[in-house]
Amino acid sequence: MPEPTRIAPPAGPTDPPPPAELPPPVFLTALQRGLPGTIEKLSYWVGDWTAILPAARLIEVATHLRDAPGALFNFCSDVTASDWPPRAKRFDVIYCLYSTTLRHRVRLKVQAGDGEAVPTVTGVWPSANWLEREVFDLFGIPFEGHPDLRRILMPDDWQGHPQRKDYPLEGPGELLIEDPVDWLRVRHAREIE
Amino acid sequence: MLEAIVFYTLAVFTLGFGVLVITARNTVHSVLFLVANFLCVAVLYVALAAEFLAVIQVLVYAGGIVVLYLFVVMLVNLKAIPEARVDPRRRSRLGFVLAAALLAEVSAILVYAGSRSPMAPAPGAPATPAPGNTETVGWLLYTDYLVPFEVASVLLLVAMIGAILLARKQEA
Amino acid sequence: MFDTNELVINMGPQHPSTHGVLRVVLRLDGERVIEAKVVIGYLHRGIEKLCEHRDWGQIVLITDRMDYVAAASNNLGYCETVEKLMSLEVPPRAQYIRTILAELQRIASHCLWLGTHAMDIGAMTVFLYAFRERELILDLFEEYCGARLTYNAMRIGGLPLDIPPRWDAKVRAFCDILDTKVDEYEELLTHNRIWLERTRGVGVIGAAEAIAIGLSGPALRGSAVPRDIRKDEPYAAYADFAFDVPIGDAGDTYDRYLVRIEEFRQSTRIIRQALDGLPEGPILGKVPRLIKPPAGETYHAIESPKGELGYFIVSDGKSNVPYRFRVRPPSFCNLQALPRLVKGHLVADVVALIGSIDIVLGEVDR
Amino acid sequence: MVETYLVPLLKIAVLLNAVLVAVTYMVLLERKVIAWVQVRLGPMRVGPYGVLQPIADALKLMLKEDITPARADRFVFTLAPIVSMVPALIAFAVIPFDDEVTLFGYKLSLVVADVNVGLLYVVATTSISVYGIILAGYASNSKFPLLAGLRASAQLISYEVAVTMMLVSIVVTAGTLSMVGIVKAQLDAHLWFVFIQPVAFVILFIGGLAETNRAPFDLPEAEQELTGGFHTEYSGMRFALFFLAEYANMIVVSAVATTLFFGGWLRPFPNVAPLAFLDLVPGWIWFLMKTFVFLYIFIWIRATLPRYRYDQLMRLGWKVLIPLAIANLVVSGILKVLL
Repeated sequence: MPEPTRIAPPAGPTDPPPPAELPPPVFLTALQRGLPGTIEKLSYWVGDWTAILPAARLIEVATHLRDAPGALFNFCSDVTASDWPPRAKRFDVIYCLYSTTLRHRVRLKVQAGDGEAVPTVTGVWPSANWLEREVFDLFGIPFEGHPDLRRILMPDDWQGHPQRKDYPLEGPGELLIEDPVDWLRVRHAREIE
Repeated sequence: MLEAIVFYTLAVFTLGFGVLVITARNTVHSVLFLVANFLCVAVLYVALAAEFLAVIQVLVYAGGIVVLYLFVVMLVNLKAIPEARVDPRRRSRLGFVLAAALLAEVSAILVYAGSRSPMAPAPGAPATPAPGNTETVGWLLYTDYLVPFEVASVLLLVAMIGAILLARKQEA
Repeated sequence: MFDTNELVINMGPQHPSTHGVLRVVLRLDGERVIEAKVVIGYLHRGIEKLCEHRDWGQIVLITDRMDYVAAASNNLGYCETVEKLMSLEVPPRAQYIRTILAELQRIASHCLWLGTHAMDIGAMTVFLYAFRERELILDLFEEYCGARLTYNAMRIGGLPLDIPPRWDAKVRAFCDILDTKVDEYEELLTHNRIWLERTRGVGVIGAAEAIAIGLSGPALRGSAVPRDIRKDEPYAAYADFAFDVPIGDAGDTYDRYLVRIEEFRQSTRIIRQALDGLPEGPILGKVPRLIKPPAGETYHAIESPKGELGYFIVSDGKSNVPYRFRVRPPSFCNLQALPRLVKGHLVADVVALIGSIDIVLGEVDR
Repeated sequence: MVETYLVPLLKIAVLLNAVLVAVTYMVLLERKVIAWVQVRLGPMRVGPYGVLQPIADALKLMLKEDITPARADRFVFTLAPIVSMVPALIAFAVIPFDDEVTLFGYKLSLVVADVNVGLLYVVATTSISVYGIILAGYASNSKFPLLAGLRASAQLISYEVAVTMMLVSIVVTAGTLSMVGIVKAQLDAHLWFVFIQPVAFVILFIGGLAETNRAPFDLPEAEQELTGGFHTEYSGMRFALFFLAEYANMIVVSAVATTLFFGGWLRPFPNVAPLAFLDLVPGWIWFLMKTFVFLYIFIWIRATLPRYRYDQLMRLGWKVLIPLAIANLVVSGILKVLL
């Protein structure tokens, strides 16, 4: 098994800016005009556009992108996150959007610190419901206003959030304890907690 | 001799199941004893050579009506334990009075019936009974007892319409 | 008069028609569903986490284990995403063979869907008929790569193997067989009165709502949304072929059925065109010995048999493993619509609807 | 003594054994026929072509652990399979397999009891058989069987109305309630009743499918919906009793349909003299052949059709079959008076 040869973990995504000669798509320029100051940074990489926003203005932007005539992003393909522990706001929450009428894609990205809530987009795209639950379950990012924020893949009483970078691949630990008595002790201690 | 043995055995079973119906604590068991009771009565009818009546007894009572009882019993409070509640009506003396009245009535009928000749044919029946008693029953039902028969059917119709109306109202 | 007792029943995780370890908690009034709650996660193996600890080449093999009835589609989606991240050129022959494999896989997956869906509604013969055809596909895959279920059939930049000799003729023969067999399935079901009564008007979902709730694939097309990634954002070699995207109009179980049935025919059409135009040449592009995509991230989606199968991969450009590996599983997102679909229907419709949205728990839970 | 007790007892013994063997082989037949429909082979391992499979199955079921769920109603739980099996068996008592035959000098009628209310008797026994299912559903103390039990009882009661109504039309046509009498009436009418009462036959057949819980009406045991239905919690021999009862009921329905509509033991065209050579085949063979055809159709339907939904089944019963049965009864009554 090749252990990752990572010595110093990367401090964050590269998010390369778009090349100067490439104009951003119409819906992004319209967004910049319609809701000025919402886009902190635009990024372009291998054909994908990403807009990085402050979490506070996410709902505004999402609603605009869903309804604006040139955007019409009515389909929320995916909601996911990535974890960059050295960074102060360690999480990126990523929304992959698609328009079934105009057939274009864009990604939104907001940053969140540990324990910091991100507003839910379930009001804009109901399909984000389970996807946000999954992010909550695996990363521990709470979504403010989510109608049903429970764990979805892991058991309800699970401790920790497995997709975080500081969570070991082998699991939380007690699974590796061979002596069942020790295992029970750990389990018991956890229940008292 | 044989007939007597059959009769008394059946009578014991019929009464025994009857008692079990009212003593059983579990409602479903009680309904089951009722079915057993009906089946015993049906066999009694067979012993009296009234096959038609016997089959109708099974078909209508055991196979139809009691299934509905069971249905209702199963649907309504499956979990409530009967002995947990004390029905205040159980303690009333009215029940004893009514039961005594019923007993008196039944005994009166028995005495009256015993005083008559047991073999007297029912008035209006054909002189020679048809093979099997189905035809006799049908004949009597549509001639002498036509009016009670029709009244009973109208009554059932009214009951049916009433039931449908009640159910409808709840739905609305 | 009677208090309407609500009954809560647990359908699954061990239930014959939840297609695996899905658990649906149904609140019933009589037999009518008042509310359904879907509980998943029984097959969660942490594939995303695992993939962040495996090097780029090894991940192909793990993707097999997600939608295990359409392993090649998973391989294709992953390889294309990494190729996009590395800006790799895939030779046309490999693209064509990938397309053939993906379409064969779509047929196999739809066979399994048709069989189990029909079985759930009580038509058990169709189940065995559909599995008979699926078996032929498994034979073809076995001949191509040696495996029958988890193929590990693709590599980043191309394919590990060229097609064996005379394999193309066998695929052609299979397409001819399948076309007649699809007619056979339709004879048994499409105009069958009971089938119509069981599927028409069951689980109706309109186009706007279907999009909002995140349906994709045949389930979305059944609601009259002409969205097929093969057409809209062509990948592999799909741009070279003529094929139609069937859509329904009512958005009920019957339309979803018809859409998938038509997809059988379109798939054979694509396979035939791909075989006709199969170019000569290498099957593996110019791939560096050590795969290490430059730092960056991308989302790439393909049309898997179940819907939009997307991969979101982040590379940090330094290590030999992906920094973040995310799958957008179509079954997971489609399953989300189940509580909405079953509401107000009867218990019998619940199984019909679980079949109708076509899920694989390996992919839902990962 | 011999006439009154021994002969009927012998008949009963022979019939019971024959029925039980037939039922076990019915299971094999079903598995085989469905397998062939589905391009499979079916059981092949036990004996040549799997003919000994029923014996292996029976052994397996008898030796299996008999589990009673912890919180079940033990008394009713034990009673339910018995209650479902017994009516299926006793219904055979009035089915005539042949006219009188002479055996060792005895004139022997091949019916256990030619009751003058035979037809009603059959209906009555089938109406009792619902208890097995409903009680199994109740006694298991489990939700799926309960749902199945309710489904089953509602289904049986609804379909029984149509079937009974239809049987009255037959009685009107034949002028008797005796099963033997009905067959003889067909001989006198020079026609099988299926040609006189085709609608009644269709209703009986559909109702029969529904009452025996067979596809496409097999809702109470719909495996895909209610796991195993009312017998989810049963195992071993008790489960086998339910299973056998279903098949015995199928045979009863087929036998009744044969008797009422297809001339029972009569050869085809019983009054056409040039076909007299058909009499070389004994009547009971004709009877069994006709019954077999029905059983085959039962299996064939199961292999072909999907399953109805509960509300659709009720709608079919109440809104289609019962009005049809009443109309049929009225028409046959009028015709009977006029002709």
